[in-house]
Amino acid sequence: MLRFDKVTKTFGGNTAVDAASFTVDKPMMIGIIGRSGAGKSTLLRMLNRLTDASSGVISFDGLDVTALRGAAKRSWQSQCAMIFQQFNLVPRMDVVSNVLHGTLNRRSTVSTMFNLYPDEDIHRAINILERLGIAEHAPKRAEALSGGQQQRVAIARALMQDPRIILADEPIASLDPMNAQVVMQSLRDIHEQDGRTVIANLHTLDTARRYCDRVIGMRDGRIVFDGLPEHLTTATAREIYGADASFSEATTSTQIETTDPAPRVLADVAAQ
Amino acid sequence: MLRFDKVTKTFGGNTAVDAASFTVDKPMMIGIIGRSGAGKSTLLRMLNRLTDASSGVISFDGLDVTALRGAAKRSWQSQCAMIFQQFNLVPRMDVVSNVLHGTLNRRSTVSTMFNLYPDEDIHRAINILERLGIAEHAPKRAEALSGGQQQRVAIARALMQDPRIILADEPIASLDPMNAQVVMQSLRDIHEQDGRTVIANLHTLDTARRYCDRVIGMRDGRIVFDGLPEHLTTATAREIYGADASFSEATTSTQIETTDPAPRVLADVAAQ
Amino acid sequence: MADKIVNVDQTATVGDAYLAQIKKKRLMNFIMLVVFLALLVSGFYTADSRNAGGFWDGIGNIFDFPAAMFGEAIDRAPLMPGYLVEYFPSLIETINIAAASTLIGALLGLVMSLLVTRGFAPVPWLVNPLRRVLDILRAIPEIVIALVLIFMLGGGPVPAMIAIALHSIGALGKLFSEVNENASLKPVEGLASVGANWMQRMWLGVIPQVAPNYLSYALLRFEINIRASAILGFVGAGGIGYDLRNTMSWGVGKYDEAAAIFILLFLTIVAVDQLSGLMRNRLTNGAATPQVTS
Amino acid sequence: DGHVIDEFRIGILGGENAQDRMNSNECLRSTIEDALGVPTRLFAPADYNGVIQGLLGGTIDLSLMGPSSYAAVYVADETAVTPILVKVNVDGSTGYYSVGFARIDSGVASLEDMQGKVFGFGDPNSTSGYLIPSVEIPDLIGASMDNGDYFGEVKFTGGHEQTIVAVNNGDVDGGVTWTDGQGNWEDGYTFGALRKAVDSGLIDMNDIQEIWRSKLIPGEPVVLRNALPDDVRATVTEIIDTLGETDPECATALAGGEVSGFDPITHDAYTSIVAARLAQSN
Amino acid sequence: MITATLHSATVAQFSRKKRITFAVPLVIIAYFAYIFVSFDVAGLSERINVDNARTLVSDSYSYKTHVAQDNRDGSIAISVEGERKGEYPQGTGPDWVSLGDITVVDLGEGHIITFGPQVSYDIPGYGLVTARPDGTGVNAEFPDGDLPDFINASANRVMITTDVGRFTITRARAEVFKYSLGWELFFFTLDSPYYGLGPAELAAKVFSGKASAVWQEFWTNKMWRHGDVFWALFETLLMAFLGTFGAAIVALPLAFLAARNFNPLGSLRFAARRLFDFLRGVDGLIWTIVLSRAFGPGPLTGSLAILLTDTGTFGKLFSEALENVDDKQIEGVASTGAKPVQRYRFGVFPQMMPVLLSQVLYYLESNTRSATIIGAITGGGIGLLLTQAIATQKDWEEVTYYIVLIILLVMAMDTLSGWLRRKLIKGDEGGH
Ligand SMILES: Nc1ncnc2c1ncn2[C@@H]1O[C@H](COP(=O)(O)OP(=O)(O)OP(=O)(O)O)[C@@H](O)[C@H]1O
Ligand SMILES: Nc1ncnc2c1ncn2[C@@H]1O[C@H](COP(=O)(O)OP(=O)(O)OP(=O)(O)O)[C@@H](O)[C@H]1O
Ligand SMILES: [Mg+2]
Ligand SMILES: [Mg+2]
Ligand SMILES: O=P([O-])([O-])[O-]
Repeated sequence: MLRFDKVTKTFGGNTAVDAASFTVDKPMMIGIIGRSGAGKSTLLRMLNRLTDASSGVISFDGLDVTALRGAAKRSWQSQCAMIFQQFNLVPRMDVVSNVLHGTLNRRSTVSTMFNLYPDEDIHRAINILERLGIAEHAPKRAEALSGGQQQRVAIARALMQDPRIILADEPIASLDPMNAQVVMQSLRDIHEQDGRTVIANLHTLDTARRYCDRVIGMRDGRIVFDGLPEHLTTATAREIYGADASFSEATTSTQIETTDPAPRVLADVAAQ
Repeated sequence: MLRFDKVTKTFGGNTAVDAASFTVDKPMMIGIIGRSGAGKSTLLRMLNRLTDASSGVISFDGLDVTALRGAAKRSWQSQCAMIFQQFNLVPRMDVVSNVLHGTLNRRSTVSTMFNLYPDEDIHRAINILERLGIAEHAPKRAEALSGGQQQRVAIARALMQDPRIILADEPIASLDPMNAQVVMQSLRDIHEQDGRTVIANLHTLDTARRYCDRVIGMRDGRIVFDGLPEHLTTATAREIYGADASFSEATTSTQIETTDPAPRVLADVAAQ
Repeated sequence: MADKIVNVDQTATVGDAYLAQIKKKRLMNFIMLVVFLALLVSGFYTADSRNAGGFWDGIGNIFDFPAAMFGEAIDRAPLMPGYLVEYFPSLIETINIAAASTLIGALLGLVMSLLVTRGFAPVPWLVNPLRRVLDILRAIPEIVIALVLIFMLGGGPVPAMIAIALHSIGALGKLFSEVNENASLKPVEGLASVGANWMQRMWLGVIPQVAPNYLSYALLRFEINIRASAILGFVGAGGIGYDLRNTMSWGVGKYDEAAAIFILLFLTIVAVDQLSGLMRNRLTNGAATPQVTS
Repeated sequence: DGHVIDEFRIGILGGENAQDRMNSNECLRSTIEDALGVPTRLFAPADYNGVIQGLLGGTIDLSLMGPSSYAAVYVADETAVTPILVKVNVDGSTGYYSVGFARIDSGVASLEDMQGKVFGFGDPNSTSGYLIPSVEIPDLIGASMDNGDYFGEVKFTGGHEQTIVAVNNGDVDGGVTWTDGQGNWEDGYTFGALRKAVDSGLIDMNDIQEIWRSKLIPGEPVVLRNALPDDVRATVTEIIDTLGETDPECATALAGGEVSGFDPITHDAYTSIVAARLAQSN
Repeated sequence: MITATLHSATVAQFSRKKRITFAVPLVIIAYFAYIFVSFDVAGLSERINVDNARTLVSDSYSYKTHVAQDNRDGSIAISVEGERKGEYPQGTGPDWVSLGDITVVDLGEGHIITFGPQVSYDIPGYGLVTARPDGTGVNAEFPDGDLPDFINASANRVMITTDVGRFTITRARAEVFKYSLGWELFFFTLDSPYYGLGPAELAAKVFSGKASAVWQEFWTNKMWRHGDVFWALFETLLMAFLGTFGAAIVALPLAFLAARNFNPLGSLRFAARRLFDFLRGVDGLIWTIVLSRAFGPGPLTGSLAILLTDTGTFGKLFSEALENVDDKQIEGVASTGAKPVQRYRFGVFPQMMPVLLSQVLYYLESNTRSATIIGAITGGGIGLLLTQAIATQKDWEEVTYYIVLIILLVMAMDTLSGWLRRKLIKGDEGGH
């Protein structure tokens, strides 16, 4: 279905993504982990064609995504929705308008200029918002919403595109734990109910373990791990993050059940 | 030594701190925990007199702190140093100047406005920075430092005040795990080596357990727990935080060693 | 998530309500646009009818004056350098008026701004009265104060300087207080927690934060004040504006001098503009330039 | 010239409030409006130059102006306007004087005493406030009017009123303004800028003295734009020519003081003024 | 770093800082000293005219009534501010003047002036001054002793200035000024049927169907000319409105030409920017003069002058705003496959709108002030009335009236523009 073949991206002398190759055969939820600068964002952006690959081929159902130009490229972008860490909504426009931006590729330029969307699109947008639990905020400006709500608007915009793939670039990095949970659950639901492929860059291992079917680990632009979450051992994780053994993150854990966390986390992972 | 007697603070109709009473007899390190809005910050701010109590008395060595005005109040503030979550340094000024601000109360207004600090103060400031391991950043602007370094500058400023008490309002909430560890260790060292009382608001139980001699738990403005860290059971913690059993914070934990964290944390606690 | 349980009717209601709302808003926006355009057009015709010459009659003669002026200047081009030297001292006076009044305005504006910013003000009940004072200082055109002062003090640079300075206090006081409002209270609180007094809190906690913005606004004010000081010269307050007015109103026969003065003034304004623009860009480090008000 | 006009515009100058000027010239406006049958409007530009530019640009059709201002228009464009009538004083004479004056307590009693002192002109386009003194005084003192040559400093105050206040305040040591030279000194004469200042209580003539007086200056002309149709020119000329008889009050208002009326005049009366003006130009 | 070096380096750094902290105030003080000398501020104390200041202040809230006798025919004229439009009808006058064969003026506090062939002034605490004006002089007689400061006498003229008023006599006329509080004749002039009516009586007239007549009398008040003043204010506002919005409309398309991210053609961008610099640099003052040749005096000339200057200003500001647009929003829209025009519409336009509006509205207020000044230079609006009133240097109460109106107008524009900014920028939830 989706294939990355030796995809490389260099910025000047700096190689952001280094001959990344992997294949996705069936819809699944994939988490990409790696520390800052590892090339996670660049990887997703190349898939959505916000950034052009320097070399290598990305193909989807036989279509060479990297070669698309003009209208064909935009049409591909509309099938490959992107969710950003900073939401990238139009903050001064209302929530429904932001969601309706998901239809821009399909509608005529002139009618959208004047904000003339078909009524059925508006109803569909509101249904999607309902599904994500934020329909009551429909008439508000995007900037008036909390981070978690804004991210759900961004997801709604993505769903409005009716995409084949949803890409999410650190979708919960700007969110507090409670909202993070809601957003990740929404993405998981979309994958499970609609059967869409979801690829998410994540900065926390726990999240990847809990929600993803497959985890890809990147370090310095290269893919250094690709497998089931269960196979992500402490040693592997340390390698991905380049952390040394002296460092304990337990110091700042926000966990309540410090006395018995391990079984629960394992149970979460098992539940998937 | 330090005594809170039915100290209450109301903001409009909202009671932030509700008849809080406790006594501290000898220098110790105290952690205050509680969820957001519990009144932790307000409690500390009343002690430093950044906020005025609505009723009740705070006394220190027989001095009624709540009744102080003008110069006497500022003089008390200089003996009761405060460390903030957001560091509250002057970001555009260099590190040494920020540390020297700890002497403002002792020096004349005009001389401080013209940067006329005695040389011995400058030497002492550098010694304190040395002790906290950030002397090499002395000439840099505060804003050029990492969060953990900035927080240590704030601690240095507090030490420069040569205070009787050090208050720290969520000193590690803005820090990454690595820096959090350094900062908490610095506070602990100050308590142990100089014998000063340290009171810290903390948002993580682990930290309180690991570093404090005594833990005070607050909920909705009232003190609901006051005792040794060892006595802080999961049930008590749940009560303080008002968390229900379904919500697991593990979702967003940044911990690496998920497979075997418990023994290590317990070992940490035991080490104290 | 409890709110995920969808009630179909409710969804329909939300949708219809939203549709009704945006339609109403679109109508309102349309009406506002029409009203605005009507005001603009009728305003133009009113102005046209109250003017001595009409717009369409005059538009063809728009270059008559510049042609007359620069024609004479070109005819007597060799005299130009002499004029430039002759009027240079007046230019310096104009720049001095602007610089001195900007400095006074900035220093007093700074004090005022600290007094009128809630959170910084040492005397809270003075905040509102002082704000009104700033409003009034800002509202009086410089020319009014200058003319009145000329009556009392006679012509010369001092009335202009006082007039521009007063206006600058009002303008900068307000801008500075807006900057203050965006300043972080954290350093101030940090200093309060060590027992610092008001002066120390302001000087060490606020000024370092806001100084670049202050400076940027003060530079902008300097640009504006150069123009203001040239205009005041026009009504008798010294500087290059005075010479410009006398030569320009003499007309044919002294247009060459007028052109020389005009060139001096224009070059100065552009130079100060560019310089202060550069400095402001450096100060705000690529951030959006502050909004310009005069 | 057969074209018709759709509006007639009068430009007015003088030492009064813009509003007062509008008011005193209202009678002229309505008379002309009735006679021409087109809307007639009054404009009060801020200074002499405003009227000069208006006449040159064709946005003002008629004005009563100083001889030097007329010369300014003439020098810029000989074909723009023609002087048609001149103001006639009550005693039948035409013309007025430029008068130099100073405060008695300043110790200045004559032009010689002004050496090294500050001298004040009015508006650069004023005949009595600049042109005539700048021609006649250098002949008397045998030096130029440049700063520091004979006078310590020479400056323009902006207008007759400002000159009087500047002298009274001591901002300048001596200044020049206009007067008809008739009547008593202590009243500020019967007609002129000094009289206005005395009447409004601005100065006390006991405090000041005359230090110089010019030769007679040709009277102020009423000028009319040449591009106007001949019938319009004829009608307007006729109205003002007979104003002294038909509406003496209006004639007084237009002239800004007691006059007996207006008499025809031609450009020839102003050739000396034009010459003086050219001499003062670069 | 070795600790000792660190210590000495820091001490050195602090003494450097100390020097800078002292240098800045010193430079400022030095500059002011230079200004003090070059502007001759010291000489100011000699030049300042306290009398003028006093006249100005007292005139701004009081008025004077002139009582004048023509010494040749003995006729008496009484008028407010000595102006014809403020004249009392023959045979009438304020109650402190008793008209008759011999007119007596009571200035209060015992100051009595008697007119007639012999004019006398009884000054309490000094004595009686008499004068018999004829062709030879005023023939004044004073009590024994030196003349006090408040009397300025010569053979042909005597002036006496006291706290209650001012008395002048020359061969031709004798005149008394009496100062009273208030803006006299502000509502109706003496010849108006409504002069002197109380609020209750006026209200009665208004309700008995005379409302428009009363309004007409007030509106055309010859002394204060409220109608004309209103039109002048309106013209000033009109100049600001037309100039500001006209400039915004002209500048917007030009700004795209000058923005780096919207116009890749460097030469065109350069040309647009220099055009803006030129328009701004020439300044409204000069544009006014240039345009007044083509358009003559009036509000249109002023509007066009503001329009030209502000096209330069807005062009610069708008193009800077265009260069500062946030790419995140554009990227968000782009990631859905939006076409380039749609990217501008949804990624750029909503960001620009508030910036543009806010800048334009800021200028609306500032241009109200500019319009006042421009009016003073070319002729039009309240600025002209004001400068002319100041130039005559006597109508200070009118000057005060105009200044108050200008301040109120500018403050109203400030409030209005602030209100519009909040309403339009924060309030339009849809951003449509
Ligand atoms: N537009 C660009 N121009 C130049 N270098 C870039 C650009 N975008 C990314 N890079 C560089 O490419 C490398 C990979 O960046 P990328 O943003 O993909 O990392 P990331 O894994 O998403 O990190 P983060 O967790 O910080 O978002 C980094 O070294 C970055 O500096
Ligand atoms: N200045 C204030 N004005 C009004 N209400 C306030 C103010 N400061 C605090 N409160 C209220 O008082 C209550 C306690 O606040 P406080 O900041 O002490 O809580 P906290 O335990 O420190 O929470 P957090 O973890 O969020 O810092 C909250 O409900 C808060 O909204
Ligand atoms: Mg990234
Ligand atoms: Mg808190
Ligand atoms: O030209 P004047 O009327 O001012 O002599």
